[in-house]
Amino acid sequence: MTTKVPDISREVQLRMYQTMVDCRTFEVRAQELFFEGLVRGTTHLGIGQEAVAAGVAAAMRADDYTFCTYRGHNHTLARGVPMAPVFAELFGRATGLLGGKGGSMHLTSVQHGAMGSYAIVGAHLPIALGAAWSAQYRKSGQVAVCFFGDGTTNIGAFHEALNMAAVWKAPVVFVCENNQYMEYTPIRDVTAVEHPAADRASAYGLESIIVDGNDVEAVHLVARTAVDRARSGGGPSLIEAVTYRHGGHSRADPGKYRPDEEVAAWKARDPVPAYRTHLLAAGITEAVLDSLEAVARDAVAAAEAEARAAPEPAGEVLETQLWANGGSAWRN
Amino acid sequence: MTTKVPDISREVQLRMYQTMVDCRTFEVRAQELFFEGLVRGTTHLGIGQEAVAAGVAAAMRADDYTFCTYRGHNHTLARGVPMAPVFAELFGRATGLLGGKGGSMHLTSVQHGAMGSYAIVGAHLPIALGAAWSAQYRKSGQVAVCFFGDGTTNIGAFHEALNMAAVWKAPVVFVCENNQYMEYTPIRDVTAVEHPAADRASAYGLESIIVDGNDVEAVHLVARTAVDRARSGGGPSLIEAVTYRHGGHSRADPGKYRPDEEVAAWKARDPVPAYRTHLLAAGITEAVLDSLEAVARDAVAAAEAEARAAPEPAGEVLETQLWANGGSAWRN
Amino acid sequence: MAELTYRQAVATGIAQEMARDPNVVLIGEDIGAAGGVFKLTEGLLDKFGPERVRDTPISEQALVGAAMGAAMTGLRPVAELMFSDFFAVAWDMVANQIAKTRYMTDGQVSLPLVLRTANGAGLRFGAQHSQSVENWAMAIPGLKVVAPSTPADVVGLMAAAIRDPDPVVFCEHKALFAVKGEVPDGEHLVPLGEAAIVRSGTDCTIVALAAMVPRAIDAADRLAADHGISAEVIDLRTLVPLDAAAILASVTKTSRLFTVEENPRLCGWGAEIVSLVADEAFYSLDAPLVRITTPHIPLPSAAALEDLAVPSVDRIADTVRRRLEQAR
Amino acid sequence: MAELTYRQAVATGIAQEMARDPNVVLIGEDIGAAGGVFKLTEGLLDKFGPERVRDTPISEQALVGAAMGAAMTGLRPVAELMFSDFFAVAWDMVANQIAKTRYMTDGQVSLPLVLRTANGAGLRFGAQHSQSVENWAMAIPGLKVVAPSTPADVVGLMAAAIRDPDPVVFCEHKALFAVKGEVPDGEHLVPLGEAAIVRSGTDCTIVALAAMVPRAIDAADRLAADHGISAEVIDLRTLVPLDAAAILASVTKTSRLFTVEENPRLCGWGAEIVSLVADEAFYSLDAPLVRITTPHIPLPSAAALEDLAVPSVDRIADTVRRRLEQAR
Ligand SMILES: Cc1ncc(C[n+]2csc(CCOP(=O)(O)OP(=O)(O)O)c2C)c(N)n1
Ligand SMILES: Cc1ncc(C[n+]2csc(CCOP(=O)(O)OP(=O)(O)O)c2C)c(N)n1
Ligand SMILES: [Mg+2]
Ligand SMILES: [Mg+2]
Repeated sequence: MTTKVPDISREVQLRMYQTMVDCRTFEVRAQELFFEGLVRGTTHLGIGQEAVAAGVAAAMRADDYTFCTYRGHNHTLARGVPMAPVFAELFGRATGLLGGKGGSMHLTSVQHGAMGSYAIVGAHLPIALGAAWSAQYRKSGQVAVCFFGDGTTNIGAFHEALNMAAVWKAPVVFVCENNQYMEYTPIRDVTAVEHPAADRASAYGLESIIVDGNDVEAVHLVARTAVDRARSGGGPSLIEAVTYRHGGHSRADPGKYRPDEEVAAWKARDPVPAYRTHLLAAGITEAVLDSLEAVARDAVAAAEAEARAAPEPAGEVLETQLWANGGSAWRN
Repeated sequence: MTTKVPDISREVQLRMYQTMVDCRTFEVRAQELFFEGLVRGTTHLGIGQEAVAAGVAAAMRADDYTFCTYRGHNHTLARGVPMAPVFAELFGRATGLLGGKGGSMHLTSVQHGAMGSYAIVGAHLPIALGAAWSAQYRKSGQVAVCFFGDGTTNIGAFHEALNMAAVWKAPVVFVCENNQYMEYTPIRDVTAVEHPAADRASAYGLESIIVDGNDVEAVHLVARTAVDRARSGGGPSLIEAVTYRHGGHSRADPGKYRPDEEVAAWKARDPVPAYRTHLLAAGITEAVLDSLEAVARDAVAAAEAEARAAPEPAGEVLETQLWANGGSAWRN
Repeated sequence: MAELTYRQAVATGIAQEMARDPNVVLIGEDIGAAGGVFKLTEGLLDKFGPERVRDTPISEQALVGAAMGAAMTGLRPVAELMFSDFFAVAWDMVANQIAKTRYMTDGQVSLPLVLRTANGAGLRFGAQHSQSVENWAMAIPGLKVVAPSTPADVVGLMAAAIRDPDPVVFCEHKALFAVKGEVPDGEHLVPLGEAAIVRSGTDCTIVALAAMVPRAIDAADRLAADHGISAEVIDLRTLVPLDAAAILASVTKTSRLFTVEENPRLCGWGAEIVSLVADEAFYSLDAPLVRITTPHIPLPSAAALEDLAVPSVDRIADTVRRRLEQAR
Repeated sequence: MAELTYRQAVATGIAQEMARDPNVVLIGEDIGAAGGVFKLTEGLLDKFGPERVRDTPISEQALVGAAMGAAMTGLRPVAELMFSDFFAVAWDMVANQIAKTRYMTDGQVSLPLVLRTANGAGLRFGAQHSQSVENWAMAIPGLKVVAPSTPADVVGLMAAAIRDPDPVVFCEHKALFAVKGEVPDGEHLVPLGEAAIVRSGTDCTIVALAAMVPRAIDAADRLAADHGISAEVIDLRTLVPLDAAAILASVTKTSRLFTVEENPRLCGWGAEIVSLVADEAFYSLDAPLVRITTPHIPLPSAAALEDLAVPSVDRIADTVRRRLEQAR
């Protein structure tokens, strides 16, 4: 843990902690509900990786853009998207964030700048670049932030997006959450370099940036620099945040392909309690932190109750919203 | 021009010169015949780049594999493919190397290890890796060599192939012919680094290798090292050979998007006369070199005559050779 | 009325819309200074500047993906895929991302973008540079598909495609680039989803698209002159949305349907037309429904073979005559 | 006779061929130690070792391209695309390289390879992990396309696909993984290109594929029980090569055709079947040709919506009954 850096304000520290406990509380419950059969389909949890979403989000402007993956609950909530529609989407309900059409892997809330969760590895890097290009063209001062995993650095779209973003000096920040595994395969077994993102930065004329992804303040400071650089016309950055997912890849995966000691060591570095300890040392009282945790618990409980009460989608919506006219007709 | 390196034998030197004049003579004539309308469709010439194909080919074993692009006349001829069927293919004749089905962009002669010319940028890098994987699995000691251009380094398949080849230690040599332009756009305008291939080598844990692509002996020595490394289990290499195409990208393109001085400077470094001068200085007689050039002229003339005399493909072949049974039936 | 080539019509249509809407931007390979490999975007860089006409690296996934990201954040990008065969390189962006995102987000995201491409055979470029891929796009829910056959339609449909709030795949046919035609003066707009009856007739309906339209018309003229057969020719112009009404009305009148498709046979757009008619107009049919297509093979490069592969005026005329005679 | 699940049948079929031919190698993401995300390759790494069962990075273009390069140089690779939706990421390799190279080289290059993939809906995975893409592959000349509906056919067709000298796209249906069925003992081989009449009938022909087969059979049973309608059900099993003879023979007998397709409507495989029948069996038809498909939309993730999108036993039975009544 870095020692408290003076220029992170109290307000930001508390916001980041709130985000982290919100995400953690939400996902722990989401997993329980998956096993209950209430969350349908699939779910990919970021438990253990919350510091990345929280630290970066706190460095963003309200009108900035976030692009993330199927493992996107944290990044979506971190932008301020309410929990009830997210739960409802996971349950496949009519009040879901996407009306039940997208599911856990595609959480999107344009009004919050959460521009989508993408379920095909690598696809959203070029898309995020496009949003950045648009901001650049419109001179809006917006920045696009794109989250992805270590395994994603080996797919073609990563390479194309990084090169084009660098050439265009696009205001985009690429954040690689290196949790050290693709699905079940260790990233080192399938990657020619040790740091899948950072060791590739120079191939795009970018600086190599590695940060402890379990240290929310370290992440925040790196992100702030990168976001500011992008906003001021300095072009893209590629950040590798080294972290770990406590659970399996998805659904019921127990993650048994990982050595117990490795898992234990990383759980001992759990970013949430670690940041709590850090904030206490920094003089924030138990009472304050307890209240933030209570806020998270209440929010999750209320959101779950609201989503549980929501109806299944009506059959009529099946064929709506393919086209901008609201319908899906392919013929007259 | 490097001074003659003793360990390149006379025999190899003469073979490389023969290859260069064969390629040059063939392509100069091919272009004339394109303007005559005898060569149909399209053609992409490597005039000015012959040293790369010739220097690398001389470092290969007869059973090694070559994969190249639509700009593949030189690489195909360099493997010993006879000129007549190549001309016939360019003319769209029945005796064409591909029976008239493939055309200039797809020259292939499996019996010569010329495993194909690929017309979609980047596609053949993974394919070459696959041939190398096969050789590795079969323990055949074969090496795959894959030629491509500077512009190809910005497409996804390049990235995927380089990483996977490095991880698998596949016996493949990737040769980037940096002629400094994609089609009409300078590579520097669209690439984040100065050396599109060499500056990316480290992203795959590979050594950065740049060679003067107009110096056939320099190319040969670098290629020999890389091919030997691959054959002996040392894994892949990525070579950037800096060169220039004297003409346009394809067909009737005059290449006017390039500054006259730039073109002139490179033509002054034309690899063919340069190597002739070098060999004379190395003590090879005018008479010998003249005879090699005569061989090339006669071969091209004879091949053209043979191809001109060949018939158009018969209609019956249209629906043959889609399947291994020789036919193309999709139904019973 | 000005006479333009199909090639000139492309830049004319784009320029009309770029002048009208500053959010229309162009992106592609060699489209700027070079004006495109087929000179389809010639002059646009000079007219609208490098901010609006952007050259890209050889990175189809990045350029198509960038068009999507720009479209979801306020721009109206027009992205060029130099050859339609290259859609395959960016197919995930097209089929999985662009086509599905509006539906997946229940309408939160709009994607007003156009993917332009040089489509079709005729230039002896071989199997990887000559495909007709309109059926690839038609098979993907969420894509509109346009393929004009005349300079006027190029301008009018380009305008409609760029103004359309949904993703449009716009197929420009290589074999038609040099074709000349009259284009109305002033702003020209042809709505998506309206087929054109380009020749009216009573004995059979021939449905065609793009480069197959002039061939179908020539075949129909020959059938009339040589065999007294009156064929109605429909230029679909857009596959999605499909003018099913025009097709059904024509077949109800003629009782006989032929499709002329440049795509290889299996799952071509004509199969969809046939299945529509075989269901909804079955009782007005009095002869088999016949598809005239490129055989189910890749395209050969030799002139002699390529000409044999793609439906020709001869093949169209002979097939229609023969099948109508058999049906007597 | 052993009872296996469809899931177990995949590994069984592959193992049978790997034991038989040392040139058969496996390549894909997480297929080795992990045994695949759907456990379809479980045990193969232990049985055949890391030289023959290779995990790859997340690099579909590289892994499919590598399979092609290996196939043209003496191996018989079986490459896994974890979800069929990911074909889009490697579509250039599949549609432009693998499918075309033998033809382009006039037969110099043979590509004996199999592209296996988890296809289809039913797991509530949403639009990017639930597609049925057999029609994408059917549209590309040079690809054979297989989609079994039973464990026995998985083993037998897998063996045939791996032994086939041409590229085969092998669709394994997610919704069928848990289905059990008898598989013959010893070596089992089912030739490509032979449809199976899985239920014989006289009033109409229902052509189905993969997960739609058991639904078509249930619907046929219900139609017989509740309405005295005798439906013949054909399991196509392979789309390319297509058993046109079986379809035409059945329709000639029943005079009525229905297709049941999981792919979205436009340019689905059923359109090709309809166009075949509407041409070659026209005179034996006495009712409209009807396609029962997923609507032309991406697949929604909510259970309530996904179940509504894909053809169900109810929809099949109701449609057949209604359309036959109308045709009386
Ligand atoms: C193109 C593509 N290939 C494969 C998959 C299947 N898949 C989903 S997640 C995943 C692992 C991704 O690893 P990483 O990028 O490290 O992200 P993480 O899941 O660790 O957050 C894979 C292979 C996919 N969704 N898309
Ligand atoms: C995927 C793809 N995109 C675009 C093209 C069109 N194209 C053909 S050659 C070429 C330029 C390639 O440049 P480079 O790799 O430097 O090779 P060079 O032509 O200079 O030898 C382009 C863009 C293509 N064939 N494939
Ligand atoms: Mg990971
Ligand atoms: Mg170049």
